Amino acid sequence: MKSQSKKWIRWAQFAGALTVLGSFAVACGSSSNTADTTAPAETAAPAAPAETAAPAAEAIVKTIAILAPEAGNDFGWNQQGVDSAKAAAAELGIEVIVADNLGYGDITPNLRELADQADFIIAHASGYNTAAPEVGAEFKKPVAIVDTPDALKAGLVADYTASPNEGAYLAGVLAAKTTRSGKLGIVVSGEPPSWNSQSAGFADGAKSVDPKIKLLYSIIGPAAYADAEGANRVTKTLIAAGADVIFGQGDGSSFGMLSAIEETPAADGGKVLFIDVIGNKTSIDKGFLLSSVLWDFKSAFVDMIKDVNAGTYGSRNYALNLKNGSISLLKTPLITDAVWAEIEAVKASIINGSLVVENVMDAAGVRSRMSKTTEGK
Amino acid sequence: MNGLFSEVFISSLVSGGVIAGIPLIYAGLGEAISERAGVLNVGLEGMMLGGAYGGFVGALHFHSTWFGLLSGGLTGMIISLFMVVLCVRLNSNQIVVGIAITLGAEGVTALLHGAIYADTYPRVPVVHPYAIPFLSNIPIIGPGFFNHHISAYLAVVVVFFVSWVLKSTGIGLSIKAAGDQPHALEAAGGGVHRIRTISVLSTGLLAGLGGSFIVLVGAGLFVPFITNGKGFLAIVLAMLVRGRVRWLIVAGVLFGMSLSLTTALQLAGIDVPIDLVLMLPFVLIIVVLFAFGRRSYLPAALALPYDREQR
Amino acid sequence: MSALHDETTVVAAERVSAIEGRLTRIGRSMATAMIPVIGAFVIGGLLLAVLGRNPFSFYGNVIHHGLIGSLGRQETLIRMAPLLLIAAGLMIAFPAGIWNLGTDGQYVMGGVIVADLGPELAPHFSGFVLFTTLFVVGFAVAAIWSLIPAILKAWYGINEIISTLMLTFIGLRFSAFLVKEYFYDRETTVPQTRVLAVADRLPRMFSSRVHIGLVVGFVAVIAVHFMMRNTAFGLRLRIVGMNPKAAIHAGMNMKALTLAIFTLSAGFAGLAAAVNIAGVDGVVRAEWNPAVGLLVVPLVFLARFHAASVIAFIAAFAVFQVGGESASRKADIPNFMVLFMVGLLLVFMALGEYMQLRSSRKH
Amino acid sequence: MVLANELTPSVELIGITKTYPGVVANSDIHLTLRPGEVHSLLGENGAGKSTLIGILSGMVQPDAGEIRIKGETVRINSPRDALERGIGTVYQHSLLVPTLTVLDNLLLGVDQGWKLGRDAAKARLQEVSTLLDVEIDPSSVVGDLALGQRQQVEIVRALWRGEGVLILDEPTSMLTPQGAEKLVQVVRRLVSNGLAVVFITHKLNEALDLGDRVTVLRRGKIVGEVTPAELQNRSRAQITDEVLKMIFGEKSDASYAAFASQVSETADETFRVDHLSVEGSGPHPVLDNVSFTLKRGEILGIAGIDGNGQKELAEVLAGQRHADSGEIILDDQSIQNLSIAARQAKGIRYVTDDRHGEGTVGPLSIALNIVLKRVGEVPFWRWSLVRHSSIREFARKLIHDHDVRAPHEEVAISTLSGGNMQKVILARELALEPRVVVYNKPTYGLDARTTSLVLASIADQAKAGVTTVFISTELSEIVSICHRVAVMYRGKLSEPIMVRSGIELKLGALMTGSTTL
Repeated sequence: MKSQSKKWIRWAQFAGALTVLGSFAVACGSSSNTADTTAPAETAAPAAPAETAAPAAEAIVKTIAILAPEAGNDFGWNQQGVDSAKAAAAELGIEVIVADNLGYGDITPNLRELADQADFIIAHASGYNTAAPEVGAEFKKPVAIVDTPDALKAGLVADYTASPNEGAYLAGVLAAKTTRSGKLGIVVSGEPPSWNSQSAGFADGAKSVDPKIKLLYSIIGPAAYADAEGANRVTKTLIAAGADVIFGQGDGSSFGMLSAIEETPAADGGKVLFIDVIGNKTSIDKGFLLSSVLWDFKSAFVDMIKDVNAGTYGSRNYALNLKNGSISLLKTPLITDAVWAEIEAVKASIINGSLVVENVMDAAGVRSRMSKTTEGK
Repeated sequence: MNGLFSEVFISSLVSGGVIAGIPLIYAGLGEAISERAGVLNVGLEGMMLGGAYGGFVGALHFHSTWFGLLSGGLTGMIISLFMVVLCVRLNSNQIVVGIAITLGAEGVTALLHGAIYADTYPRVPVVHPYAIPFLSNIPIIGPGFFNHHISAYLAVVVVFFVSWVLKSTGIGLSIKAAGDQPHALEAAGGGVHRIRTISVLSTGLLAGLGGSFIVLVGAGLFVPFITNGKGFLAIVLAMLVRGRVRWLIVAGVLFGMSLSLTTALQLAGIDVPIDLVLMLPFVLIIVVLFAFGRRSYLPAALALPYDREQR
Repeated sequence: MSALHDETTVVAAERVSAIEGRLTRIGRSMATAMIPVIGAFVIGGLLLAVLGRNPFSFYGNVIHHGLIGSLGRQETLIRMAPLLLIAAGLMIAFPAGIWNLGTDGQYVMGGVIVADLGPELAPHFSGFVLFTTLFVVGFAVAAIWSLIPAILKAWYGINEIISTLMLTFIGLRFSAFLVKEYFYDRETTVPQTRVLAVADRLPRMFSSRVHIGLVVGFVAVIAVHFMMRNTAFGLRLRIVGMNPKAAIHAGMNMKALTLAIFTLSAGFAGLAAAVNIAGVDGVVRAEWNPAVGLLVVPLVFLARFHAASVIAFIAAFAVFQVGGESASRKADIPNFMVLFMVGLLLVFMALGEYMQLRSSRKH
Repeated sequence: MVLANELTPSVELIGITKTYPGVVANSDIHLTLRPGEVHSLLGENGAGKSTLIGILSGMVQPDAGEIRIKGETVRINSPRDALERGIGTVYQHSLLVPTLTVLDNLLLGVDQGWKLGRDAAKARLQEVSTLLDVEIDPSSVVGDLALGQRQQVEIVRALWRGEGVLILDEPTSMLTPQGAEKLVQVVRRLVSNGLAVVFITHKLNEALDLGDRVTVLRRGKIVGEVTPAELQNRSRAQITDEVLKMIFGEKSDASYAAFASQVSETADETFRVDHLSVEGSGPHPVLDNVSFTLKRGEILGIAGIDGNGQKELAEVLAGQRHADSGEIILDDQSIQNLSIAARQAKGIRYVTDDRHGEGTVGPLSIALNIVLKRVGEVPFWRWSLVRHSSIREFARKLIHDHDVRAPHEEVAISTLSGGNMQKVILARELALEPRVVVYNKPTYGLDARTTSLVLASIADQAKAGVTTVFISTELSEIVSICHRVAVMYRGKLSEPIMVRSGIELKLGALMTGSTTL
């Protein structure tokens, strides 16, 4: 008896919830968007060969979309991506849709919605490099992905990869010339390839100035990406170990590094200085920001859109490097003109090819460059 | 000890471990109280995060670490009111409400931070450590353990205080009775709802303090999701010590130390994949659990709502 | 005798009033289902209004994209598949009194092995054989992973809340280790497994993008519901959950049952991962943690382990997630709004459950 | 006594009514408790005694009516109110916190301040336990105490601050005859100090022996009263007869029949227990070399104060507890290594004393509780699928056979009264060919009529050839149905002796260890 009526309530709840949700939806969403009915079934089939999938010639990009895993105002990877996309769109006079904070989970719902709305998709996270081309193929929309140069596909997929190792090399030179203690700290929140590349570049740059320089390298901890507290702790530990310049790579956690540096004097009682990556934290700096390896995606994005319009997209990848100016070192008042001039010289030799900076992507390669605390002084 | 393993470096490792452990001690203590009173507080993470944000705002506004701790504690307490109303008074499912609190707090703090502070990322006032005379002069471990902001020592004091309350006071007896045999408490003239309310509010307060400690002493600023699962860790630690709250000090500091150990191992160049190193703190807990935590005791009425007329 | 007589009259009267009250009951249960939703929408709407956004267009967009528009609705259905499977597992563990809070770890462990195995097997097998193998492997790996807390619980009495939470942390790290050290597709720069080609993914249904994993999810939830209520095994599990001492008294093998509960519950989480990888992702990256399990926990509780309610709640939740992200973007506010709204909804649903209990007590 | 009547009543209940969904628990109750008087409340289970106590002690709020304490109208909103007004209660079911010590349990709720006055409390405990003539270690944890000892603590607690009214809800059910006698003395002393004592029982003799006044409840209503004058002036037999009529209505059949019959000299020995031992963490073993042999159809009574190893013995026999040494033999075969389920299949049945804790699964229906130990077995399950019709049919038959009072077989068992719940358990254990049945306190908490029914059914089974181990703390029951009886004391079982009349005092001495076994 009793259980019977309970069953009723359960199923009625189910039906009720659906009906009311439905009617609510009809009421609110009567301005139905016809675009929703696109995405024909045959696109569900595996990606067609590239040559047939090329978009029609008249496809001119009117709207672009950028998908970023974290907040678009993080003074780092996400902000640089979003700002660059906006700048590129402004330059070309087109629309931009920004989708940030998307995380690293199942990205396909957002990808499909944006693929439906925009003519060109920038999937601004290495974690999106599998899903984005798949959805792009489904919707016959060109997508841009990162850190996956081999995925090139005519009309559909191209990659933009930075060579931040060159910029980091300059940062290493700067750090080595700035340090008083001869010890540099590198704090990272994880070991993705682009950060490995910067860590190694930084190490090589520093050693080019002083081969005996000590490099202290540490990953923050188990919950690293937003772990500002852990970043603060590890940074202080490295300062205690003697580092007076910290090269920090981490999203939310990089703010923890900055605050540790502001709070903690170096072993000699002087300031510890911070070298950031990707973004520009000048506006929130309190006089500790020595520099930053800036990444600017704008020219890459502009080139991509132009190639899409020209029908040549997918025939080449897009590079961020010192040469085209999309990787640069931030000049702050803490850098003396003399040191800056030396750095400019190194930069010139990298650009003209006389100095080649090795690009190391794997963790083992990074670790082999670092000093061990157990080594003698 | 040659090379970079200098005394300063080691005491910094120790000190970092202590600072990482203190929030777990605060929050774990809170959880221990509410579990003792029969309320499984899965919303601890949300209360810590709320406390972290409240502490951040308070410290910025009043330019004072102490006001920050105060407002952080209060924020935690206010969030715990949800638990009080829904779980203690209205007998809702404690797991559901706990997870709801955590999700809600994550959403709200991230929204507010994004709207107000994301352009400036303001840093809270720098904390000034207080070196305990004599103790802080002990070589190597002295500065690591005994040179901290007073709120770190306060955690230890609070643990001893709560331990004393549970053991030697009427309210302590009532808390234990509320978790083990609430009807007996009621029959003896105590109010189960009243005691559970007090306990959950204390949990909110302590979780809030723990959260604000992360921001004020640990990180120096707030970023979204800064607690990073520490609330769940604190729940685990609280269950691990099984009501003997003084062990929380050991558990919290040991866990913090194991985090520092991961840093030390890296700097020592131990060539083990980083993921295995970072697994250490959690494996440690399982090992401790296996070694000491057998037949772990949990209050009989844990997570069960109390209804006076139903037995 | 007369007491018995009185009671039978009462029962008869109840029966009559039950038939009479059926219509009002439907109305009432619809109302109790909707009141929390409306309550949460009102509070969330206030916040939106404070932030200067139009709440009506926000909610309209949520429903429009999440439920009505064909594009979003398909995503909602796709999103439901793994959630339903995780829920199926929890529908076994929770009624049996086992607090499996480690589904996230079990999901990832199952997923990482399936992701490595899929591209390995795809050239040799296809269709039914391939997917069955992947499903079985995903299920089995997660089940084996859960043997750790199961044995700790059954033999040493170690609390499973602690052990399963810890094993989630460990599982996430361990899977990252596996990807980086063993399953790394050396052709990519980012540590991830090889990709299961789109052609080798789960077949899609009704010329839409929704893969058959959704059917697997529905079948699993309904099968578990049926098993818990209609089989001897299900009754044993419920008895263990309601009164473990009575289960011992009745001669049930507690150790075997505990192992069964853990492995089945975790197995479904592993199956969920297998379905999502074979159906959607095709790949697992190092540091991969979709963290879906913890969200399913409150839904399963609120549904009181009833298949219909579980499906309804998960559908509503998926609508909200898929529609909410889109609506946040259109309203130009951070999508943390969705997180906040989910928290609000759960709070109000807990409240609604209380109201429902109280009204059923009155009547 | 005459003087007492002229004083202001300690408590007056006027028109108290309380209804639960479908049940009127108390209807228009008028009751006056006078200082210096023991007021016995009699009634069957379910007559409304517990609700009335609940109302007096503040656990339950009445729907209508008025409570006056010392002439002043009050509301008792919580147990705290009751205690502050001097109403102390010893509940039938233990309401102590098992994880706390005796002393902390006594302090619970009393001492709301910061520092607990443990030393003063120890002194007070000494006082009260001297008064009661019991020995209680203040530092022992309540969970480690036997049920009987726990009840002693509860009595101490009720006296602790029971300045005005003391409510005793079936306080003697777990005491030895000597202990019960002591309680009577204590109660006498208390009333002579001006307390009003409410004594709830379903044992007619106790009510008449101890009470100065007797009130009888039936179906939530007061159906009669025996005044002190009547008690003094009329014959016991007359009063007994009248009160029985009040309790049960017109027909009264509550007296114990002489159940025991002779066991045939030629019956085979079917069940043997050899040197069973279980080590314990305490000073002496839980079971110490327990041996006995039973013939087919024989009933062995095992007497003893709670906590002397009876429960453990029952659990070892049922297979729920592991024995460190010894052997259990059924029909010349050892069943020592068989699982619980396998023993059940061989006809070993265990009627637990813990009806709520392990005997039943509260939220499940009566029908499912009846097949609780047969989950998955044909014909109730086929291909592992439940066959509700078959379970229901079986349940209906047993419910009918055992006279279980329930609306139907699908209601949750937790809604049944203790007596009906016990009948369900008996029905379950005695169905389908029992060979050896172990009963642990099967009549605990049951009213006289149900007790009598249960005992009759145990005796009937034995006549039909079921070998029975009957564990009880009620000597009168043991004497009425057992063939032989042995006493357990500190894990040791005495040599079984034949039951004969007048054996109670000797058993009582054995139970307290004051005579050697």
